[in-house]
This record gives sequence, C-alpha cells and structure tokens, in this order.
Amino acid sequence: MTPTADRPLVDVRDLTVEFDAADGTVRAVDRLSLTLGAGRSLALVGESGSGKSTVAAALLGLHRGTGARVTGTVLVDGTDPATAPPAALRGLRGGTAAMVFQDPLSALDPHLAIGEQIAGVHRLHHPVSRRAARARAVEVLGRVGIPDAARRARSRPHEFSGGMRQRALLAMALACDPRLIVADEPTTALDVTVQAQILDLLHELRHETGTALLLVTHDVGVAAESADEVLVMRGGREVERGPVARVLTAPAAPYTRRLLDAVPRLDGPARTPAAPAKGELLLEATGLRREFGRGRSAVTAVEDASLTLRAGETLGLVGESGSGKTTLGRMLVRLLDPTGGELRYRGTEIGRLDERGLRPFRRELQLVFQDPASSLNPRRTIGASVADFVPPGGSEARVRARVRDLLDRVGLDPDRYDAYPHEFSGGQRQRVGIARALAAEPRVIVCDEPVSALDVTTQAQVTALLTDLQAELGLGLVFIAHDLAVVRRVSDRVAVMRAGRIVEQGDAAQVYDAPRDPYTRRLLAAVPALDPALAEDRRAHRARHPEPAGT
Amino acid sequence: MRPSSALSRRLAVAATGLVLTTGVAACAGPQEAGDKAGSGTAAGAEPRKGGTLTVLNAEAQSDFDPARLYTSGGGNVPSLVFRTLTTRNREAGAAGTEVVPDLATDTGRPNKDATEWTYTLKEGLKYEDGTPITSADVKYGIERSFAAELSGGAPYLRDWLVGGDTYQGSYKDPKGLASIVTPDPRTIVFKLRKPEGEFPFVATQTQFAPVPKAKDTGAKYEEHPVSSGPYKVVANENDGERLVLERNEHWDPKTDPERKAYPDRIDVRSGLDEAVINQRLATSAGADAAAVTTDTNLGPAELAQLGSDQELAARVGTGRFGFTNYLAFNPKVKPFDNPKVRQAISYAINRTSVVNAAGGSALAEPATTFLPEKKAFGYEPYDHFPAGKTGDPAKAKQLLKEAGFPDGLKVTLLHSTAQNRATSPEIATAVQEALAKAGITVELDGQEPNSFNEKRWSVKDAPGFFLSRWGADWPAGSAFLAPIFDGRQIVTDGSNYNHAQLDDPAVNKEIDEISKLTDLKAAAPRWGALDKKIGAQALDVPLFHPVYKRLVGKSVKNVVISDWTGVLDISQVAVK
Amino acid sequence: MTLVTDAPVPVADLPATGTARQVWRRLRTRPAALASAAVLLLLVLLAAAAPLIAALTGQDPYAYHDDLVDSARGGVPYGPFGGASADHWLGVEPGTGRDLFTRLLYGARISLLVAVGATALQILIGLLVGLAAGLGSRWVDGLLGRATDVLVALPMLVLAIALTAVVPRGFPRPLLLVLVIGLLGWAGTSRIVRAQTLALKNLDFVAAARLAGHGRRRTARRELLPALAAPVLTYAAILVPANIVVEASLSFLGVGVTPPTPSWGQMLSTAQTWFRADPAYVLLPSGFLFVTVLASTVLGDAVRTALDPREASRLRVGTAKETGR
Amino acid sequence: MTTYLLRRLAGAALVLLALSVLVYALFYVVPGDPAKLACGERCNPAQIAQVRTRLGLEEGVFSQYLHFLQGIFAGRDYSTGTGLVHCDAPCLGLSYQTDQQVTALILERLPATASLALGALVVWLLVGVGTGLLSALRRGGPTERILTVLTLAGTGTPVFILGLLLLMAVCAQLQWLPFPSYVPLGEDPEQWAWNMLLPWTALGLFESAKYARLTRSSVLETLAEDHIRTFRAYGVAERTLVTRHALRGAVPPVIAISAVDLGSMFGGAVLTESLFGIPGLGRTLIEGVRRVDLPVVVGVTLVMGLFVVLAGVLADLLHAAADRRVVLK
Repeated sequence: MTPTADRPLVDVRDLTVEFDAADGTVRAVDRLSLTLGAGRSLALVGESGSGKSTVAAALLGLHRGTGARVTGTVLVDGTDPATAPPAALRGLRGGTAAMVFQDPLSALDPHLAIGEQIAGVHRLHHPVSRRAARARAVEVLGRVGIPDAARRARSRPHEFSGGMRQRALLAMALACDPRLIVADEPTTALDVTVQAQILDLLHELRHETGTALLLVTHDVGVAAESADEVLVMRGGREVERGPVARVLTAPAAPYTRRLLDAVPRLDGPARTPAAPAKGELLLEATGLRREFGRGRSAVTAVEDASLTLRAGETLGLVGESGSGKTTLGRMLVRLLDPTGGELRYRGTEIGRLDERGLRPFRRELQLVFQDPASSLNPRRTIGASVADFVPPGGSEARVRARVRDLLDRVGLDPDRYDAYPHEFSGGQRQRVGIARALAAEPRVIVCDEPVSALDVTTQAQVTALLTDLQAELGLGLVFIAHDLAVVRRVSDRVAVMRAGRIVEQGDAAQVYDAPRDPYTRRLLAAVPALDPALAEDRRAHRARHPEPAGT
Repeated sequence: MRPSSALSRRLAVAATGLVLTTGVAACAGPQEAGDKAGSGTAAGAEPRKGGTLTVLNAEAQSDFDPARLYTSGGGNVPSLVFRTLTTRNREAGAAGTEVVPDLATDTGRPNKDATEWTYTLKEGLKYEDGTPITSADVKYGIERSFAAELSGGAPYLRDWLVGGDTYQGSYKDPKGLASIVTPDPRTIVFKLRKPEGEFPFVATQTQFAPVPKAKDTGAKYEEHPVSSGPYKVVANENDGERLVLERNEHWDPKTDPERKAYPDRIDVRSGLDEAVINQRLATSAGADAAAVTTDTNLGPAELAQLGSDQELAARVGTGRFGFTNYLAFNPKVKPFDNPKVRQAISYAINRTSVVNAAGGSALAEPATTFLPEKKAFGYEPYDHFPAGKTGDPAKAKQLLKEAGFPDGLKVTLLHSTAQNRATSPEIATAVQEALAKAGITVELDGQEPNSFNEKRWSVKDAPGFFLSRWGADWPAGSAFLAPIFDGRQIVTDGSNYNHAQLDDPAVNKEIDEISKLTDLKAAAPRWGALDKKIGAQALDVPLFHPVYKRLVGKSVKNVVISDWTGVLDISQVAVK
Repeated sequence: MTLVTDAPVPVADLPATGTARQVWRRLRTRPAALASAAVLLLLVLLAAAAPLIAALTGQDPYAYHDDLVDSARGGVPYGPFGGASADHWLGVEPGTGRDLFTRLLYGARISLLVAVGATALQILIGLLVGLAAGLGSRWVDGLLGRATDVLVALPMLVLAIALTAVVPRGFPRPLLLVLVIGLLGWAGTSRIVRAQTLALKNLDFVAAARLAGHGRRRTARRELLPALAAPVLTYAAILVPANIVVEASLSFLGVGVTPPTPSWGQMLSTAQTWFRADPAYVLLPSGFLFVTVLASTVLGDAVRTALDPREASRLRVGTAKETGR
Repeated sequence: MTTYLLRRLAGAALVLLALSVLVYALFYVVPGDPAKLACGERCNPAQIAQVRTRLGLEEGVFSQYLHFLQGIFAGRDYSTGTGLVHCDAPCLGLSYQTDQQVTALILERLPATASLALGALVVWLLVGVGTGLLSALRRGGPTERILTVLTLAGTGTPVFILGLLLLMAVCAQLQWLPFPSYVPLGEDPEQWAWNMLLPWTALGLFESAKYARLTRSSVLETLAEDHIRTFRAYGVAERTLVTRHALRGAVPPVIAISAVDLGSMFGGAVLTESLFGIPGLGRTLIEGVRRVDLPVVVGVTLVMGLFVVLAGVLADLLHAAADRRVVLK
C-alpha cells in the first residue's frame, strides 16, 4: 500500500501503552493520536516521563515481546508494527522508518567498525553485495560530513567523537533510504555547537530526500529549529498541538506556557551583579594546571587557569564537554590534586596539601554534583547521607534535627529522612545534594552542572533555590554549566573555557552582550532560539560560517 | 623384609617411599597351593610363544637399576631383565617357596658353618649385546650397590658380608670388597661375618645380577640396564611409567629353565588408577585381553561384583604373600608397659570388623599368630588371648580392672592416612570401635604417610600404640621374625622395625641358633615355636593376613601363582 | 594491574535499591528461589539436628554392624538398595555396616561447616585484598595482583600437609581445612572486589564522602562495603558448593577430615569404586552434594537478581582455587 | 605496550621468586626426611648420611636455596657415580628420589598436561559457551532449566566420580572406545586425540557449567544494551542479534576466565591425570609432595606460576584484541 496524498505516512489513533512495574501498572501513553504526512516534520516535546519516547518506540513495534500492552492503532506507511508478521516488521524497521537514537556511544556496537555496521543494516533492506553495501556505507558517511569517510568507516565507535557518532547514526538511517526518520533526543548528549551542526544536517537531508521526521525532544529550542509542527505531551497525553510558530509564540495550554517560561533564555532576565569586590576573597587560583596520565600519554585537562571568588558572588564557568570545566571545579574543592599552579583559600595555600592537611578545610569547600543519582549512595537513606556532612560534635538527636532542618530548607519533606534516593525524582535528589553541601556549613560551593540532568521546569526551581541560598548565607558560588542561558541567569561573573584554558572572563553582561573571544561568539550563536524565524536566520548564518565536523 | 609397599589406593605414590619394585613383594601374596593356581582362564589351552603382554600397573618402575631395587626373589618385571645367582622356583603353591639356581649351577655351596658360600656360573651366559657374563660382573654389580648414588637395596649384603658395613661402593672404592672373591670367570665366593643358612634366598635379589663395568653409567644406568634375562629394555619413558621389553636374542633358554618367556613383547604401562586397572582387566577389551597387573589387587567393591559373574570370577588369581598386619605396642610407653593392658586389648579386638575394614574375608584372613599360615615360615597355630570372632570385651574389662583401670582407659592410636587398607583409617576406626566396647577410648592420630612412618620407625619418638605391618623378603621364618624381635636389630638412628623394642637374650640366642641351619626344612618348625613363645608376651596384636586377588585378561594363559610372591609370575604368562 | 581481572567483572552499575524488604519482596515472587532456600534451610536444620535425629532413630553413625555386610563379598551390604531397611533408612556403609542416613547428616555438618567457613575466609581476605588493591596506589595494586598469582599457583596439597604438620595435635581438622581452602581460594573474590572498587571509587558518592572530611577507612566501610555486598554475597553462593567439592577432592587426596568423622567428601572418596556393587553408596552423597550445588546456585542467582535488578543476569564466576580437577 | 610487557615481566619474576621461597619455607615444616626416603627403608645411619651429603641436604636451607637459584641462572654439575653430568641453566635441580633432572622431567611431562588442558579448554568452550548461548536464547523456558541442571550436575560431581562414570559407561559398558592410555601427539596425532577424548570430556564438563552461566549472563546483559536496540530497530533478526552482536559481549569474560583456568591447569589437573593415567605435571607434583621431593615440587610450582602469569598476559592481549577500546599499559 502506498500512501496517497490524503493518507498520512504515520497515522496513530488512540495509542495507549502500559507497562507492569513493581508497584502496579504504569500507563506511559494514554489515548494519543497523531498524524504525520510524507515529507513533513513533527516534534514531540515533553519532560521526562511524558511518554514521548514510548510513542516513538511504538512506531517501530519496539514494544513487541517486552510485556508492554499496546492498544489503539498505529499505521506507518500502511503497516501496523504491533501486529505485522516478523518479516514485514523487519522491513518496516529501517526500510520504511529509521530510528536515530540518543546517546550515540551506546547506540552503536562498540566491537564492530562503523562502516560495517552501516553496511550490515543496508544489506538487510537492499539485496546488494557486501562490497556494494560497504561502498554505500562510505557514501552515506561522506554525505553526513564525515571527513575521509573511506578510511573512517573502518574505525570503531570509540574512535569517533560524540558529534561524529551522531552523524554516523544519521548515516545509518540514510543508508536505508527510509521514508520516515524517527529521532529520539538526537542531540541531547551533544554540545551546543555540535547540536547545531547536527540539527542543520538533519534539516538539509530532509530537504534533499523528502523524508518525514518525527523528532522526540525535551528541548523546546531543538523543536523550534527542526519541526513544522509541535505536539506537547505530558503524562502520556497530548497537551497541545499545532504549527511550531503558533505553539511557541502563542501557547494555548497553561502547561505549554509554563514550559516555555522555564526555558532559560539568553535574552531573559539576568541577575543584577553584586557590588564588585565587596565580599571576602575566598578562593584565588593562579595558573592552575592539571594533567592526566604520565609520559607520552599525558593529557593536559586544565592549563593556566586563574580566577578569584569572593563571598556572596557567583562565578559562572561555561564550556563544552572536554573543555576542562569539571576538572577545574574539582580542583577548586580539592577533589583533584592540581599538577601545577597555586590555589589559595582565604589566603592559605591549599593546592599542595595532602588529605590530612586538607581536613580542616574540607567542610568549607563543597561540591554539588551533576548527576544527583550517582552522587548519593543508593544503599543509604538520604538522611544518613546528609548527616555525614554535619560537623561532628552534636548528639545524634541534634544532628537529626539539623538534617531535618536542611531538608526543609531545600524544599523537601523532613519526614522523608529515612527514604532512599531512588524514591525521589531527579530534582528532589538534587535538592538532597544541595542540602548535603549545606550541611557542612561551607563558605564555597562549586556546582558542577547542577541542573543539566533536570527538566526545564525543575531546572528553574533548583537554580532559584541556589540563588536564594547564596544570598542568604553569603556563599561563594561557582556555577559550572554548558548551557549558556542557565549560567547567564545565575552568574555575576562568567568565565568561558575551551580546551583547558579560560578564553574569556568578565562580568556576565559584558561576556554575553559583547563577547570578545570568537569562541564565545560561536557558542552564543549556537544556542537554539525559540523563535522558528530566528532559528532560520541563525541557520543561514551558520551555513555561511561553517565549522569543521568532528569537533 | 620390607614392611609393606604402600598400595596406596590412589595417587599412590609410595607413601612409604619404597623403592619397591613393581610387583614383587609389593603385591605379592601366596597362593593356596596348587588348588587354584593356573585355574584361570586358559587352563585347558597349551601356552604358545608370541604376542604382546600388557602390564597395567599403578606404580611406575621408577627405579630400574638392579642395585636400587628392593625385591623379594628378584621381582616380577625386573626378573625378566635381570638374572641372578639363584632365583625363586617358578611353580605354583608351596613348591614356589623354594630357591632354585639361575645364573649359578646350584643354589650355593656353603662351608661347614655356613659363613662362606661358593657359586659357579653356568656356561654360555650372555648379555643382550652378546658379550659373556662373568663372575667379576656379578661381583661388580654387588659392589656398586653399596654406592650412595645407588642406595635403596636390602640391607643383607651390608650386614652379612665381611667388610660390608664400611664399604662405600665401587665408585669411591674401586678396589672392591675383599669378601667377594672371583678365582676364575665362572666362580664367585662370598665370605660372611656369621653363619647365614638362608644366603641362597638373598642371592635371588637383583643386586646379584651381573653388571658389565664398561656399560655402567652410574645413576643413569637405570635408563637402560644391560639385560641378562629373556627380555631387554627398548623403551623406558616418563621415569619408568612406560616400559617396553622385547626379546633378548642372546638369552639362551637352555641356561634358564625357570623363565618361560612366551610373549614376544611386554608393554608395561603404569601410573594408572587402581580402579581403572581393575575395570580394564574386567572389561578385557582389545589389547587389555592380553593384560595382567603386577601390583593392583581387587578391592572390596570389585569383589562384590564378582559373585554374580562366573566368567569374571574364573579370571581371578588368588595368592598370599607373607604379610601380617598388626597392632603394635611400645612397652616403653605407659600404660602399654603393663602386660595386662596389652592382653586386654588383645581380647577386646573384633577381628570381624577389622577383616571387613580390610576388604572382607576374601581379602583378609584373621590372624592370631605373627607368622603367616605357610609351611615355609614354619607356621604353628596358636591363639593365646582368644577373642573369638568379634572380641571378648568382658574378659578385656576384667583384665583392665586387674591392671588398675577399673573405669576404662584412654589411649591414642597412631595410624596412616594412606588409603592402603593396612595401616589406614578404616582399620584404625574398626579397632577404635571394638575397643570402645571394652571401655577403652581410642583417640585416633592419623598422620600423613611420611610422618606416620617416621614415628613408627623411630626408637625415640615411637608412640605406645600404632598400626603396623610386616612382610617377609623371602619365605622363611628368619626373614619374618628376626627384624621384628631380634634385640640387636633395634635401630636407634634409622628405621627400626622391632617396635616392641624386645631385647630378650633367650630370643636372640634362639635366632642365632636357627640361622646356622642350612637345612631349612629343619629350621622352619623352630621358627614356629619361637613365634608361639614370643606371642605369649602380647607384644602385638596380630590382626589379619591380607589375601591377594587379581584379575587377568581374557586371553592370558599359564597363570602361575607361587606361595613366595602370591602373585602371578610374569615370566610364565602366555598370551597366545 | 592486569586487565584480565577487570574484564569478567561488570562495572558497577549501581542497583536501584538495596533494602532488605525489597529484596525479600522480589525473592518472594520466585518459587524456585523459595524452594532452594527451603531445601538449604532443611539441610542446615538436618545437619544441626543430626545428634538429635540419631538419638531419635536410635542409630549411631559410628556403630559397626558387621552382621549387615557380606564379608565374603568385599563387605557389600546384604539386601537391595544398599541394605536399606526399617532401621537403616538409606542403607548401610559397605565394609562397616554403619548407618548411612546418620552418617550423611553428620557428614553434612562437616561439609557445610568447612564450605561455609572457607567461603567466609575467602570472602574476608578477598574483600580486604580487593579493597586495598582497588583503593591503593598502582604500586600496591600491582603487588597485590602478583600476590594473587602466587596464591593461585601454590599447590593446595603442599600447604595442607605443611599446615597439618605445624598445627598442634588435636587441632580440629575441619578448621584446618577451612584455613587451607580459605587461604588459597580468595583470588576470585579479590578480583571481583577490586574491579568493583575501581568502578565505585570514581562514582560521585564516594568522592562526595571525601568532602565530608572523613578518612578513607570510614569511606570504605560506609560507602563501598554496602555496594560490594551484592556481588560478594552472590559470589559466595557459588563458592560454597565449589568448596564442598574442593573438600571432597582433598579427602580423596588423603588430607580431608579424620575418621571416623564422616563428611560428604570423605564418603564420596571411599565410595568411588562402589557404584556398580552398591550404587546407593555413591548416589547418596553425590545426590546431597548435587542438591546443595543446585539450590545454592539457584538461590544465589535469585538473591543477586533481587539485590541488583539491573544487573540481573550478570554472573560472577569463580576462579577460586581449583583443586577439584 | 612495551611498558606493559616490561611490567608483566618484572611481575612474573616477582611471582616466581615468591613462589620458590614460599615452597622452600613450607617444605621446611613438611614431615619426612628426603634422605631417608631416597636411601631406602632399611638403610643404616651411615648410608643415610651419605645420601644426605649427596643431595646437599646437610647445608642450611638458605644455602640450599642459593644453590637452587644458582642452578637456575648458571646451571649445576652432578655426579652420577661414574661421571659428572652438567645440568644446563635453567637447572631446577635433581630429583631427590629419582635422580632425574627436574627441568628435563618437566619438559617430558609438559606436553601431556598441555594436551589435557588445551583439549579441556576446547570442550568447555564448546559445551559451556554453546549451552550458555542456547539458554540465553531460550531463557526462562524448559530448555534452559534442563541445561542448567545438567551443567550443574557436571560441576557438582567431583571429577574422580564423573571421570570413572564416563570410563565405565563408554569403555566398559558400551565399549565405544578402548580405555584411554596416553599417546604423545608427536607419536600419533590420531591416537592422541582418541585417547584424550574422555579426559577432555571429564575435565571440560566439570568446568563447563561455569562457562555456560558466564556466557548466558554476558549475552543477556549485552542484549539489554542500547546498541542491540539500535539493530533491532533496523530490522535485524533476533538470532543475528545474538550471534553477531551479543556474543561479542560474552567473549572478554570468557577469555579472561578461560585464561586463568588454563594457567592454573598447568599445575596439573591432578585427579583427572591420575584417573586417566596421563603422565602430566599434576601427578608429578603430587608424587613429589608425597616423596618430599623438594626440587620436583619447586619445579612444578614454578612452571605453574609461570603459566598463571603467562595466562594473565595472554588474557590481556586477547581481551585487547577482542575489544579495541582496551589499552594495555
């Protein structure tokens, strides 16, 4: 059956997907309907748990055999992936609809050469020789912008950078000549500049081949850049649906509005800078340097980093992955030993102290971790984890009271003292992380990507909490993030890192409004805009100033 | 006599570290006179020459130097390669306990007081390379066995020959032993320190095999010893685990009426698991049909299977080697200094349990005498402390009361952890259980074999109560009784077998008297009488005499089991 | 340090949960696990109550019954099924006529005791060495890795005999076996613990513990040990039956428990040749051993799955001391 | 890579040194006097003293150990009585009990042990990985349960029982094969294989449960990984997913454990060797221990240590080859 003009490529009606969980049934998708015409693009937008990925999986029949209950009808190019015979299903998968997954590192077989993986998939849908399949793999790799594709086709995934892997995944989809590309958070794991490149590439390919796109994303900005239409989901249901320009500029549903409001914007409200040089000078780093490994294999992660932090001030540290910002952050709280340079805390040199020497300072320098899941011991109650940080000396009851106090302070129910981390949502866990840092009664808190694992609405709450606490306690705060908009919202001063060096440092307003370093300018240009028209402009701009792939 | 070769059931290596030769005493066991001998398989058919005989053994022939072998009567496999001055009579039953000439023309001509023995070699004796065998070669063979490099043989030459106690062997002292004289190439004379009527038995041991001096390679000689017998070594691999013998063309059957040498080739494979050996012989498929073993007895489990299988039962050879397993006392240790305690234990013992632990009545016969039940030893029956079949705990309790232990007694029994059904845990446990009924609590002290042997063979550290065993190097009373009860054979700084440390002038004198007799038939009854006399002192509790039952392959013929070795004589076996 | 040792062990994927109640809830839904637990419990109870049961049935595991075995046929028990009767439910031992049922129960005491004791020792040493290697410097790690190699290559029999000679007389033999098996068999545990530790120590919550200003030891105890519990416990489930087989093999080599004390290993090693003449004698201890192996394996798998749902299928396999060959 | 090899070499030297010291120390307390044993049971004290001197046992343990080390690096001379024999470096000494050169003895027995170990490796890889794969494919079904029980039965039965059962069934009852006796590979490869078949099977089965479980779990774990989902979403059939992609996940752990097992097996699979009469190192070791034959025990232990280390290196290399992400350093 070929779709006719009036028959959409994808037709989903009353789709409901349910899973069995430890404590009852979870309805991930609830009576959702959608259509997507050939060559059109639709973005499914929602926060975590909204069921958007489940919908994408249903299009390819990926729930078959998993125990999930799927009801309603799904037709992709006339085939129902939930009931199609195995052969037809295998034809549909890849041949009609190709999926591009999130996290390109784990989405590729680590043991096989990339070209081989693409060729293998290609041969499933096209009866060609091995040699021809390999040639096709090289061709599509070249098409997605992998330089020297013939040679790089023999590389394994770990030899590719994140952006190249994502390109390779796109190439895999292309290799099958599908009519529909289903992209599940295709750029989430990528830096902004790379994200922009991938989105541009996707855009370009669609125009060239006329392939339809179903884009699943939590990032409204990404949707704005790539889709004709937007479907906002929440709790498995449709919240709002419409042309992208309309939904983003004039949202009808309150939830959509809240979602949009929570998105940090470069043009949003900025923090009023603290009065300069007022607080006590807490941290002073001079020429900090850190190498990993020894001898020839040594890698310099941070080079000649100098900065200061005063009480009551927030220093934003921005940079893309691998820029050394996390390494620098960890050196500041002395979780890592600097290889060179000086680090003074309230005038005392602490850069070369050993663990014993650091004892007196430990509690005063705290870190809030990026991943709230892994930074809490899953086998201990959150109360116990926080209590560990309360300065010793008090009775057990007093420690407990103090922890309850802190939990309350960060907006958690103190009665959940004895609950385990997995019983909390991501945002709540990050609040526990903050409570823990506060428990130590620190003067400096380094926040390492404290909100990047969180949904936008939660992000806003957590950043607000941090800002409040800082103001109240007069803390020195280092705020590390890759998201320029978030940093802008909280920082007094901003340092931009690239390849281990601080390339630009200054007041937030100055850095954002009048960036001096070209890299800073590129970063700013890559941030997705919520306005589709603006996005189009930016895309055109980027097309005129191309950056090499593979960065 | 060597106290046993450890037939350790398994990985066996010589718990006792014996340099024991395959087959020989180790395995030996006599056979009830003729009645069963040769009854095996091939009773009817006439044995013919040819074929390959496979020997499946547990213990490797890791020593194959005639100087190092400790054999009874020259050994089984070694005797195919080494001829000695005399040898054992290769006949079934009691006739097999006799000594017959081998290289020599007779069994030796003693002087009047049996301190000098003269032998004359037969004519036409040759080595495997065709060179003639001379009396000087026999002398050299004996002299080299005194070398430290080639230690391991029996102690008799050292103890009996004039100057033997200080001689350092032919390598350090090439002048040789003055007490061995070779007036001409066919004559050899031995001069002894005291009368030894049983010298012809000693002359059966492999040290009396000729060794050509020019071919002697010292410690490496065992890799390819020069044959004087019907077979020569063509392969000796893996430290004696695989030995292939083929006909020695220069062996003249006319000079050797004893060895039949029917097979063309003999393939000795050792290092095998005993259970597997028995299964192979029972299955008797392929090459295993022409197979025998010279060191592996049937165990109780295999025996239990036999009853239902007539064909299999017909292939079992039964024999007895002069062996006695006993409970040894060291009267120097309390409370075993008290004869009543020793007697009480003698009464309490349950020989049925012990025999069962040793494998049942088919594999062990209850013993009340020290000498095994063989005419050659001079066996005289006695049972000084009749315990009946299952022990007499009442009598034992009464004796204990008399001895001053009305509330029973607590003692420790030393035994070995080797699984040999002789000094092993099973036997010790059976003893423990029986004595418990008489109010004697036995604590078991199981020791790893080396440590067990060091303790029981030590004069200083020997415990008061332990398991032991004794077997004769040749079938005569002296070989059995002297090392155990002769006070002058208490070895203070070596291996002592006189466990009771008995030094009774009357006993010593009687031993000397009998040893002078060259008429062994006259000597035998006196050994029996001596045994009975010593037995009254309850210096040990004889437990049982082991019986050897061994399978042969289906096409094996002419199974001859003598009362000397108790196992089939490999020189008689035919496979065609 | 060698990568080998890292390879078989998964990087610690942190389990979602670890509370006892949840583990129990997950276990409860698995009939096989419950049955296995019941079987093991029954075995332990039977072993513990062996003297009581012996008294109740009136059978002494050490008493000889010469009248029940056929002395002329190697001591094979009279009657079918190894001489099973109303008095001797599972028959009697060939040669001695001792009651097999009570001997099996008494044997279970020793076998389980030795296996569990040795496992505990292996886990203890393995934990200490693994933690030290994982947390220590490269140098310490390499040294401990080599020490592990030494232990793998050291023949167990040599140590067993040497230890037997050194300990005073009257030193309990089961304890000696525990020492021998335990001292040589911790390589597998230490490798697992080391790999887990290496993975764990880079996790944020361990780093966070440093920020609290506590010492390393406290960090190891509070943060690492709980996370190591799942892999180590489940590995123990594999070690216990493996150690029973090792005990059997040591018995076979003559360095097992001292008679007349029975153990499954001792029974198996004497029973080896009997399986045609008296199959029951071999099958009984083999059967008990097999049931133990099966039950602890199934239970071990289930416990691991329950402890670590995400890691459900990962099996830790022993490279414990292999004397069972 | 060079650094890696150098480091492992230094490690190996350390392991061997520690092993030899340890064995010497243990032997110091092991009961049994090698001189008495070597001399024979009825030796007198003078003879024992002679033998003791000949074996070099009258020296202190430390000096004996130094001589041993000297032999390894420079070789030693020994008297046979009729002449001197030079034992070339690396000379592990002369057996106390059989006067054989230990180095030669080990070289003579190594092939049998290697035959057994390598063949068993093949069996456990075939049976273990095969059943592991099958139970991963049929997970939760009756096939898996039966396979689990079967492989566990192999592991839960001591090899001295399992092996004898095999012999009884195959050689005695069914008579499909003659009872095995070891034939060196160099002598007759075909006979070698036939005769090793049962020992391989017995030892391989004993080990294979472990590999079955390992393979099964690794495969299942890999199947749960993201990249499998990718290929499933591109229409790759389930069977292909397992054989082409998931099996690879099982390779590194199987290699690692196999290498360790293989290495430790070079000290001999004592019970298997004894049961099947294979003249290998395991039996040599046990005999050495029983006869207090220190040079033999030290020699075999060192060989085993060497192979344990080699196996570790081999596993690293194979692992690096199987998984290109691994870097050796």
